[in-house]
Amino acid sequence: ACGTTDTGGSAGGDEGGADCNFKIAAMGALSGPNASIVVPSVDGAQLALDQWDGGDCEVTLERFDTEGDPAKATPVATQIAGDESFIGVIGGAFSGETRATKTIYQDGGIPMISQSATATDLTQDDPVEVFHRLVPYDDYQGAAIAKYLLDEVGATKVFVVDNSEAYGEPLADRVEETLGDSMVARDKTEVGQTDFAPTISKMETAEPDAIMYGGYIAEAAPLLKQIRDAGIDAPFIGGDGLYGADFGNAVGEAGEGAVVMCPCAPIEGDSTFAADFEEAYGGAPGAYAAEGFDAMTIFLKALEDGARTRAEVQEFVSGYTGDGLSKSIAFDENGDVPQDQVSYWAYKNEGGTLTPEVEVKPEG
Amino acid sequence: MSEQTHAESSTDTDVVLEDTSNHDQIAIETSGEVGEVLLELDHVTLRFGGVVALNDVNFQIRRGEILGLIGPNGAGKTTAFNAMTGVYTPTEGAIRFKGKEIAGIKPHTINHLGIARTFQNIRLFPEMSAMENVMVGCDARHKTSVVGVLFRTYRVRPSEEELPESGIRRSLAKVFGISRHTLEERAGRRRSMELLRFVGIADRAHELARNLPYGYQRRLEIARALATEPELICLDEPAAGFNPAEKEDLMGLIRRIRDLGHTVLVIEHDMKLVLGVTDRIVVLEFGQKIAEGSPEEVARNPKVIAAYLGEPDDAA
Amino acid sequence: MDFDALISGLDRHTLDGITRGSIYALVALGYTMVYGVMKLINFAHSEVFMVGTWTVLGVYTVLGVTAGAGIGMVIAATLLALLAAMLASAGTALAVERIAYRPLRKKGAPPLIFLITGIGCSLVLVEIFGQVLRVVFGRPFGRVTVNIPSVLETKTVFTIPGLDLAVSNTRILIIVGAIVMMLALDTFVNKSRLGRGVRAVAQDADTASLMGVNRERVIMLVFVLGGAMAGVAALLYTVQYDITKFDIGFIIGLKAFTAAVLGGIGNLRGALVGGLFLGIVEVYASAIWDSSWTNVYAFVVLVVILMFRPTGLLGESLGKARA
Amino acid sequence: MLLEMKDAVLSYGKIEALHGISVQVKEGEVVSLIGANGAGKTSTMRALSGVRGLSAGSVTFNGEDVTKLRADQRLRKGLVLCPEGRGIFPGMTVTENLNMGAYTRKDKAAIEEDYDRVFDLFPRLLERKKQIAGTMSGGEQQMLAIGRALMSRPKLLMLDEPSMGLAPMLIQQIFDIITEISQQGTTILVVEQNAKQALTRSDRAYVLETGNIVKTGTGAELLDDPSVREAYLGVA
Amino acid sequence: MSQITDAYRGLKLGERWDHAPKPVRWFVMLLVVAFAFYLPYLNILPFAYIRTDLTSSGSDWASVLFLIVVYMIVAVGLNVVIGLAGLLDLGYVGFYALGAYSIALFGSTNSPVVEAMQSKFGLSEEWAVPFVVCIPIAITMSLIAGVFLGAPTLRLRGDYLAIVTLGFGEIIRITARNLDGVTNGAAGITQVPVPPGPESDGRAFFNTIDAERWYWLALAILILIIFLARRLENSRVGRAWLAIREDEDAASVMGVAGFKFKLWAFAIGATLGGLAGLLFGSKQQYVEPNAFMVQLSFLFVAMVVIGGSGNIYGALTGAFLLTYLPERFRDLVDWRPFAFGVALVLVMILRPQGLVPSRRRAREFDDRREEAKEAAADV
Ligand SMILES: Nc1ncnc2c1ncn2[C@@H]1O[C@H](COP(=O)(O)OP(=O)(O)OP(=O)(O)O)[C@@H](O)[C@H]1O
Ligand SMILES: Nc1ncnc2c1ncn2[C@@H]1O[C@H](COP(=O)(O)OP(=O)(O)OP(=O)(O)O)[C@@H](O)[C@H]1O
Ligand SMILES: CC(C)C[C@H](N)C(=O)O
Ligand SMILES: [Mg+2]
Ligand SMILES: [Mg+2]
Repeated sequence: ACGTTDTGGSAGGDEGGADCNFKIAAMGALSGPNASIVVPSVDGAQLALDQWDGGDCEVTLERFDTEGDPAKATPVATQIAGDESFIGVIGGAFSGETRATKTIYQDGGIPMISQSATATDLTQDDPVEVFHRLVPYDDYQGAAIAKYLLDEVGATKVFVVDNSEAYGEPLADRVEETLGDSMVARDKTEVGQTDFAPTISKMETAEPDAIMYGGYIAEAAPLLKQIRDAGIDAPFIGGDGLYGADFGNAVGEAGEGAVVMCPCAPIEGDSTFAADFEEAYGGAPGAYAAEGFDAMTIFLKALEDGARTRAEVQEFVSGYTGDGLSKSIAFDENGDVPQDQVSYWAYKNEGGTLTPEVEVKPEG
Repeated sequence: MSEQTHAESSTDTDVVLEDTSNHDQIAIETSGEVGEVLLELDHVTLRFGGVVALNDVNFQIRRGEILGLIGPNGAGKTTAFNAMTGVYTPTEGAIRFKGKEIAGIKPHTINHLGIARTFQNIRLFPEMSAMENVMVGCDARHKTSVVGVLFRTYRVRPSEEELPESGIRRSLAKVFGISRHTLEERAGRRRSMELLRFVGIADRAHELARNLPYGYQRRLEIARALATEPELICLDEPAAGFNPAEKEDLMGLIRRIRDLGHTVLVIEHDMKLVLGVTDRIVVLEFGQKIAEGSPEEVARNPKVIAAYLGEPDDAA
Repeated sequence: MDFDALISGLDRHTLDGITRGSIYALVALGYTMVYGVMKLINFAHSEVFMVGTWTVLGVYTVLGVTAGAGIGMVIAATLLALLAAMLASAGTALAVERIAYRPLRKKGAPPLIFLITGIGCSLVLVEIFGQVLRVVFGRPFGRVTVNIPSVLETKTVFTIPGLDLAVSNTRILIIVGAIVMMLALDTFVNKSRLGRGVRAVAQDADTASLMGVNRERVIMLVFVLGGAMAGVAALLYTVQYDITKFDIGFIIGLKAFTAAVLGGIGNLRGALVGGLFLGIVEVYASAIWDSSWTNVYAFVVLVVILMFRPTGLLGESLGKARA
Repeated sequence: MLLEMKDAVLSYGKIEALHGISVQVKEGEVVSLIGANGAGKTSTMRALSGVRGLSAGSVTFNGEDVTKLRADQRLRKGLVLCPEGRGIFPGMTVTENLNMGAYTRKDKAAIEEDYDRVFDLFPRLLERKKQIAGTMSGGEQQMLAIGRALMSRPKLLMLDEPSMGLAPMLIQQIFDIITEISQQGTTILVVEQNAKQALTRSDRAYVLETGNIVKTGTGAELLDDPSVREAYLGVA
Repeated sequence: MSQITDAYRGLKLGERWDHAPKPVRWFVMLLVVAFAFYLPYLNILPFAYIRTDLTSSGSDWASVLFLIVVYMIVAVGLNVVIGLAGLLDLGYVGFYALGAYSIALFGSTNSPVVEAMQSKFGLSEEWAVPFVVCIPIAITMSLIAGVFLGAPTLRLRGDYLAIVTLGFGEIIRITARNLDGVTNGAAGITQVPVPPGPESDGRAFFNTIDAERWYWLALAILILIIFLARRLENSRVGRAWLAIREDEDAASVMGVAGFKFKLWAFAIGATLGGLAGLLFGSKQQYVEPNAFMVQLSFLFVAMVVIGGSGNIYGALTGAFLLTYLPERFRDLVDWRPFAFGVALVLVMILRPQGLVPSRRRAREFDDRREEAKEAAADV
């Protein structure tokens, strides 16, 4: 609601007077079961802000919890878009909420940089001007997983399972596409499912030499356990939906050796970023922390560059080039980073932690 | 519940059993001749698994009479009611109402054809007021359904007495008519109140049915059944739980019901009442008709005495 | 669509279905008993089950047992976990009854109020494990999936000759366990005096009290028994699936309730039949199509069955008074 | 004094149904309670049996204050009500219903005897042992309710309109039964509309009018009382 | 004069309202409505504290108001089904989803259905069914769904119906998720059309930012709906529902066509649910299956019950509180669901008749409470 919410203290009061007093919003699942794949990235952004010497500028990061739910994200987005003191958005973290809110941000003319929303259609099917992201889209991730399966595992009979969701299903579709004849069977499951007996018995019939799962941790853990319980020991690989510390915890011993693909390069344990992050948040940087850091950095650079309005910031972001922590960044007209800039890493679950195994470069 | 917000409620207080109602408003129009066959059970058999509740039963009810249906416990009297009102479908045989076959028809349709009843185990709408219970009965004859209620679409030209008194509304009503819903609602309220008076429980019209004493509940059931303007009304043990004085009153009530134009079928175990009020009696035993005739004939029938009445010392 | 997959693996799918269904059935008992007596859907029952699974985890953690422990230890730990889960679940059920339902009963609240209160309780219990305990104790509590050590390792005990169907120890435990518990409960309710009291209260609480039945005791008993059955289900569940989660009860609860209705709510044997039936239908459907359509088929089957048998497969055990 | 109710007040919400009535029943007596519709007879029975609590007054049974006891606790002490409108368990069979009557009893052999006694009294019940009670005719249900009450071997049996819905022959029989069990040593309190029968058979009676006791005396006295005759016996 | 005030003092608020002269009642109602329209601009302290955008990370006040009104429409509809007709519907979200999906499927250029129509009839890529045409489509679709679901299942009693309706809600959601070729599956449909209106600042009149316009639109619709729904209660129809709720068999024998009236209740409920879904989808301009989980159905039922089922104003209150409070207390972050659960239980225990029960229900409840209390006085 433009012009209606500028009193009652909503905008922190004094934005009219000060020259460079802005807010940046981070929107994502900050609570709920998926928080562990989102919170580190927002922490990363906060770290970038804390380390910034803004001179005259005073910038704050406001966190908006959407629980990753598109329906809950829209009022949040309307609020952000309607409050002129916000000049940028970090997020959405998930593809679904991003899809639901990007028109709102477009209407509000406020630039967004997503640290982790990977669904292909966000930029490829109906791109909006304000949307940018620091991660490659899932067409590549699917290809990367397929490539890993073919080259590293040498699989010829892959069993592909997905969770029927906006993220897992297209990812699995893409894997299937790239694998071609090397896929033996495909099955679909549901979010919230815990008994995978029908899928397992299909696996027993198919006798795959590798298994791919498109989905999130909650279902991956019981699925993998039941696979191992049934005595199937084919290698298991999933996408970035499993890229969180919780995966190892949940799956236990059965998860030993499971592989997680992520469009995120490993952060060296002895890098300054890792050290700073550790100091600030008491743990190694988690999922997409570097991307969150980079997103914030771009916004801050825009302010340094003299951008003071949303339009100026938007212009700056779209034209931005520079090296980030995660990759070297330049957005194309759809808001994507050049796909040759990205690399995928296969992480292997060893004793509960994900350790980088090998880099995979998919062909587009 | 002492809230008497509605105007009608406080009109009569102590006159309970006396009929102060306006009979013009509650009498029904009947379409046939007194004495013609109104309802006919034609070789009706009804079985529940092994139990034969009705076994080849034949009898007729004639318009304008008060027919008694008696018999030992479990003889099949209530079952006959259930078959006549659509609750059960006979296994064999036909039931004809005004010449039309009604076996197997839904209860509410049968009600619309003109049969209403009361229940042996009282079945009122316990959380509705007495008045509302009767209104539900009146609604059976009303036409307005959801669309009419929502949009007041169906409008009728009001008669002089239906027109509002005051100026603007009166002229508006003259031009646009009054919705059928409004008129029906008004008529229903008036009629319900009259009926409550008629059965003698108007003093507690706005109380929830569940809070009424047993006797009131019985009478309320009768009022509710009458509200549906039935040509045939079936009373299942209306005097159960009444003391002799009350039974006496009930007899009067039953006669007055007939005088309104209804035909009455009554199940009752109280012989004094049955003999005193009915024109004719049908006796069932073990699902079979064992006798039929005038009260005097039946009372003298040895079969009936053996099966039902017992030694004729003090049956009341 | 792949009917061949169903036919060729019919034995296997049936076994899977029975396994899944046994757990539904055990949980369904809790719904059915409470419903039978109080005409109320105890929405918090799914969480009674959830508490049971956490209790199993707790016992294993305290005992320090892990996969590969000695046979004696395994048996002891499993029995102890069973007992603890039954106690904890029964306790939770009783607590819900006492804290939430009882005050409502005293005030004579209508059934829908119980329903919403149940939903509230369910949310509270879920959040106790998802949030409150996490804040107090940290992991493993929280809104994530948690690993439970597979103390009882899955081993094939025998292979059904001719069918080439391997039957594992865990399956035997689940199926036999569920059926034994069911039979015990059924016998108790139908044969014992207290059981008769339960049925009497179910049909007419006032008259039951005139027969000397203590209504409050019966209600407590029903919650405790239903809870204990959910506890058994919880143990069997963890034996088979080795995980738990703060909101794990939701879907199982929903399915169990469906099973109870399918079998005829208020009817104990109905819960067993409904549970097994639902489990088998689900697994068959997933075999023919895939698991993403499972619920659609399950509910369609439910509707079709209720069309022909409006009070479930076995009907309500409480007869209806007639006109 | 086996049962004594003192100054009992019972209300339903805002309606007061009993305005402080006192009733006494001595061991071995047959006492009846008569009165018009809504006089409060059923309310009195409810209060005595404990289905309803009193807002004032007390109930003592067998010398013990039972005012604060629940219905099931009173039953265990031998105070048994056969409620108005039957109140059978509609989903149970005839046998199971009878069984419920013996719910608190442990004496297996005696229970078996009582079965036979009830079936003797009501052969219809024996015929229909397996029938679901809810599907029985009104009168059959009434027999079942009485039979079931007998199964609890009460010290004091309270019957609320036991003859309601029964055929004339059976009414006779019911009253014979009342006399018989009274002779066997059970004390009886009965509410009846069939005032003539009730008064004839009872030692003492109370007349209730709108929540107050207006008359009391022996059965014979009240039978002769002109006002009672007019109001309750239908004889002017 | 003093006599009048004396007479007033003894009365409860509701009764006072009944006794107030008609002009007074009209005036008060007008004020309430005017205030409701003014709400998005409410900025006068301390009243402005009710706004949801005061705290950091708060959400847009007008958007929240819009959502509240949409849920109020839902609650009014569900109140007809649950509160008046006494049918427990645990799958109401299905109708809500249908409303949202119908407008998306026919009105969005992104929808496979529209794409199929485009190619079949050789229409331009910009073409889609116009918004105004989508409304009757959405309403008809939900109405048909209501009848379609109701016709075979309404014969079921009580809780059997509950589980079947719950299943219906799930079937709608899962079908929407799985039928990729028709609904875009889990990805959902974007570019859902908005009501037509003059453009300003290069944006459509009904755009995603100016939420107060949506709020006013929804509010106007809500007021109309309340006006109509009120008519049902004290009518032949309302009585029929009540009678069915009390004793269906007896009602039938008294001439109440039970099935017909139940079906009507379902159809009315379905239509209102669909309408609410339509507003929601259109405002979001995006529809996806996950927005329609079963839990939402429970929330809807909770709204009706918490407010006091059977009373429109109760349902409105319930919808308001259950939507508003979680938004107002966003600061609680991780504690929100817990707080919500505790609040739900507490409210029910403390006020089991609902917050604003209908007078009938309040009376019923008083009686029952007396009964329960007295029977248990001795424990
Ligand atoms: N649904 C049913 N299932 C089985 N038996 C039934 C059913 N309904 C009635 N019966 C049996 O049919 C017989 C006739 O019952 P009905 O209720 O018609 O008797 P009645 O003549 O009304 O007796 P009463 O005077 O005691 O009310 C009874 O023996 C009863 O047990
Ligand atoms: N559950 C109830 N709630 C409210 N009022 C009640 C309730 N039950 C009875 N009453 C009222 O209490 C008074 C006494 O009723 P009660 O049933 O004791 O009378 P009764 O003498 O048994 O009459 P009947 O001969 O009709 O059985 C009546 O005015 C009745 O309306
Ligand atoms: C945080 C990530 C797991 C999010 C995921 N890539 C998505 O698009 O939904
Ligand atoms: Mg009968
Ligand atoms: Mg009485």
